[in-house]
Amino acid sequence: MRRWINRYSITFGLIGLAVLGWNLYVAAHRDGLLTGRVAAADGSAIAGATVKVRERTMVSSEPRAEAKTDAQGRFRVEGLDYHHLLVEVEAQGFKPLPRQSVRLWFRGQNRALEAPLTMERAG
Amino acid sequence: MALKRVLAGATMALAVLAAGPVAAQKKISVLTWNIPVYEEKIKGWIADFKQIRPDITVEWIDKKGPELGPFYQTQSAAGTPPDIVNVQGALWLEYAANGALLDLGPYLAKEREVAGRFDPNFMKVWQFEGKQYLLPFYITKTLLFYNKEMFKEAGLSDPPKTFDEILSHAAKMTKGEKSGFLTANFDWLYWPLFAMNGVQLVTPDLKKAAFNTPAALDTLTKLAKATDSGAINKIAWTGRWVEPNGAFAAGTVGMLHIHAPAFFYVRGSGKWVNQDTLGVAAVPGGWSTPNSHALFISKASKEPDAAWEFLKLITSKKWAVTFGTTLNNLTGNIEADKEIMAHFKANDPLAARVLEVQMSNLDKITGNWPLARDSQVKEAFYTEIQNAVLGRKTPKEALDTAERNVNRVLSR
Amino acid sequence: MFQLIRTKRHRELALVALFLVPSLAIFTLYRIVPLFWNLGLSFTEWSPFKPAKFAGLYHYEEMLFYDDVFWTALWNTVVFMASAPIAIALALAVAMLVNGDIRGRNVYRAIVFLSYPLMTVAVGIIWRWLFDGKVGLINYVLRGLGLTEKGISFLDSFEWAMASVVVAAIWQVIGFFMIILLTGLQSIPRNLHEAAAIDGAGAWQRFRRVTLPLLRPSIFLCLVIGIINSFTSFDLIYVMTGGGPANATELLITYVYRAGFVKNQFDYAAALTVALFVFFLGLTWIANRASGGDAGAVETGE
Amino acid sequence: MGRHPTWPIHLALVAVSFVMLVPFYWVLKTSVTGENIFSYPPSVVPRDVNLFYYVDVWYYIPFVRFLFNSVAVSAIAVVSNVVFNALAAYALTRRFPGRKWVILLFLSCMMIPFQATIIPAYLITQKLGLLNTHLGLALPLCSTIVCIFVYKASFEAVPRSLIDAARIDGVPDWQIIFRIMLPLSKPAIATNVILSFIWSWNSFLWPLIVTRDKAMQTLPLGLSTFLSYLENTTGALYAFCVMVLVPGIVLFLLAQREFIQGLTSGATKG
Repeated sequence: MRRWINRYSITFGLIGLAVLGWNLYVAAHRDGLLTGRVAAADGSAIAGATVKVRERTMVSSEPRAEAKTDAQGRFRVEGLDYHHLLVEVEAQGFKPLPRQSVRLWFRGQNRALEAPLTMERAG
Repeated sequence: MALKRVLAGATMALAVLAAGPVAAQKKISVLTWNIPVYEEKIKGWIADFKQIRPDITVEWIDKKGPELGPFYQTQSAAGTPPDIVNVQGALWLEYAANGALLDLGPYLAKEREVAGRFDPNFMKVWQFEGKQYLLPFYITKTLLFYNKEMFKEAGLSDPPKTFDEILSHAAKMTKGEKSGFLTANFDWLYWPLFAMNGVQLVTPDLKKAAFNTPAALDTLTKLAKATDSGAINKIAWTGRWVEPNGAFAAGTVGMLHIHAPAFFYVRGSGKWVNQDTLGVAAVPGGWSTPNSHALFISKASKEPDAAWEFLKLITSKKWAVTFGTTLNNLTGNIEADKEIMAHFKANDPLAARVLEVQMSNLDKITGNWPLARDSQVKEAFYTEIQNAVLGRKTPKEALDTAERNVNRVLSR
Repeated sequence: MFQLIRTKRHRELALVALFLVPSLAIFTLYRIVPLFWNLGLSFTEWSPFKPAKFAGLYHYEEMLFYDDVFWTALWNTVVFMASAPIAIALALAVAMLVNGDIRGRNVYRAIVFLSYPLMTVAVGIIWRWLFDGKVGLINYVLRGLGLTEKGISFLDSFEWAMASVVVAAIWQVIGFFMIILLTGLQSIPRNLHEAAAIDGAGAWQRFRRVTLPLLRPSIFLCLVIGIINSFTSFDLIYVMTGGGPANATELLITYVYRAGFVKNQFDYAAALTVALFVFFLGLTWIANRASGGDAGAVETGE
Repeated sequence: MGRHPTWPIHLALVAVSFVMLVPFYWVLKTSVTGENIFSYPPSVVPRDVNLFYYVDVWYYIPFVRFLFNSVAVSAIAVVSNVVFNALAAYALTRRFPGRKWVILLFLSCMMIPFQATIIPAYLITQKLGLLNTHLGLALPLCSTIVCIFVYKASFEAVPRSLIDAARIDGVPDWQIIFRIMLPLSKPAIATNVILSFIWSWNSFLWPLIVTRDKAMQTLPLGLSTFLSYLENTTGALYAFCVMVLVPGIVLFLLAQREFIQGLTSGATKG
């Protein structure tokens, strides 16, 4: 048995384990879920804002999904099978939010945006 | 023991060896020129084509510019060229002269509607010995971009009207790291600089060189002097694509003479580029060299009719508009170009301005002589021009050598 | 008895032939047949689309009298191959340093060798940016030291382009040369050094009289690999300068590719290949003659 | 050797190591910051580090498929190199008529650069029906002339008495090679493995011409995706370089002792 434990088997064994662990994690967290909250500068929720999600490819970006925020300003989008998202928000009486880049570790990773997307009131 | 481990690894690899391509049923292949980003829409082509000809499977291959030539050459030598190929500039001339391309004349004659789709000025660009070999895919030609801020700094306002004004404007803007003028130098893109001085490359019968004239000598001497003084950035003569665009995007070059797609590269990496800082104009005299992309069908194609169907589909109004609005280009399809211009006027006025200038002076297209050995004439001519402008030969000596070499290629 | 010997002799000959077949087959298929194919092609006017037409010496005439890029490429190839001795000298210096019994010498040896298993295309990209005129690291250091005020765009200048490509090629091959020379150094018996030291030979005499002669086979192996490397540096030049600026870094090998694939002239590229082959054959014959016939590891004598 | 102070040697070696390691650091730094190549001055310390360019590379090209193709081609090339070169070298140590001509043939083949014979080589591969296959990609690299002569030198160094004894015992020739000759010339094997691995792992032009569809491409060809002029893909380009360099370096660090020890335990004697 000792003969088989050497640098090669240890290294490739560890790599194999890491890959296995990673795939398990991926399988468990891959519904393409994106959730977050849209708020005004003073923190109050903005209901009915339209949140547009685009997929950023190597050279261009394609519109992929849209959602409206609920009464508490929260939105939820599903089925996003992409690894680099661009999020835009438009709401009545507010300046449109410039594109925010959301980077994921793998396609379809579930992501809850911690910081609320704050929008300034239109002038 | 090292040997045993290596042997074990290899036998495993050999076992899993992919078998040669299995003989698929009827198939056509499409080779495109460096548009990997367009993959989604190309899948749309294939899906639409499935409805028309469900019996044909379509293989899509995309190659970068420098790799497409070699790939097509080797595939043709092996007798399996791709059926439909998208080429740029004058690369097709050699293939047409050697009889590798299918004459689209009969197909166009049969279907007037398809023939009527395209802008005749551009269709002319792809005729050789009276036969129509290609259809336009997307059209570009050269024009002049200029940095309005550098113009203001040098006390200039509107773009140059004559050749001398190009050089005087450039001289005014040259100091320190900044230089005044840059041009692309591949595929005859620099030729308008000579055309505006009345220089002809070859005699109308394409048999003899006709450029060794006092006008050409004067132009070349002025270009050499301007390059020596730094007014023309040396990259104009040694760079290819990334270098000139990179320098202009860095905001250190006053004017850039190149074809329209450069606009999207420059805007991509040039933070300073917006509607009031980037000027777009035609070159003095409105001269321009086309560097358009077009599509041909290989004569050795086993499914010419299916290939023609696919070609019609790609150049249809629906797909032409999609292409134009996605990759920001005009397509030579008259109806589609109207819609694309409208789209850009609404969403991207600066891009609309670029495309507008590109559609002007269609009667002043130059730099695209139907020469059977275009790439050899190009090499023979440009190598000497480069020597002259970089001060390695006197302009007279360069023009004489160029004339000798060009005549040798033409007389072959 | 005679019958037995003859069949045994025949059996051995058959075996020898059998052992040679795989290698010979590969070289015939991928080197010899293509060379003769090119030789034939260089006398015709050919394109992949139509049958060839006899053209006599047209291509050779064009190459020798009309095409000065050919002579530039030939000169550049000689200059590039001259970099092999420089690489060997540097590698020998590092090998001598590493050969001393100092702590951590295995670490140093690994670091220097790390550059060899790299993909030439990746090395080309790294060095293309290090040499960049505006943002490259080398210019950043030069400006820091105040040597230049405006960055030198190495890969665009006629003087520096070839030197930059040579530096990148040396950087990649120095690790492997060091290993070969290290094996040569360590195979020199200790007592030879002691004997020379006792005779009062200083470090330099010991190097010249003991180390260098015994290292000749390793040095010759490095030279051969250096020459072959000037073929494989096609990728390095293709990525770094593309033969530019204005053919300043065009080697014969990159010019053959450009003539064949960029200028669509396979017949002219074939003539260039023949010229390339004759040039290298002559070079090896001279090298063989110069090193007294026993060309180190590559012996031809009985 | 202890008498001489060792610090000058260390100083020189640290300088050499610095020159060798700076490019690696530079690539690694750029692959995590994706600095725009037009930004100046180049920052030595990486700013806003993120590993997402590696994610981009993973999805922009089928990295695992390319890695598998490269490994398969290199494996075939290395194994056939070791076997074919040993057989040919052994044959060259035997006496037979025309031996000198075969050696001259091999030497002259060394002078024909493979890149210069692409079209005929491609046509031959096509006639063999090996286009777009791993074997087709590896075949031209399956034997290397330099390695044949490296083997020949080390085979000739094996004491003749050993071979004669084996032959008297009736040991067949091919067993002599693999049982006696090869185990005694480990350095030749190590050199052969390194050279054939690196030349097959690095080959760029041949796969470019022979592979037709993306699924058969090798790692170097993946690079051209990132040399696109449409967008500034510097971060992804350097992340790709790192991902391409790592397998070669890991392999070398793991097998370093075998490589070096193999090479030093019996040099390539003249």
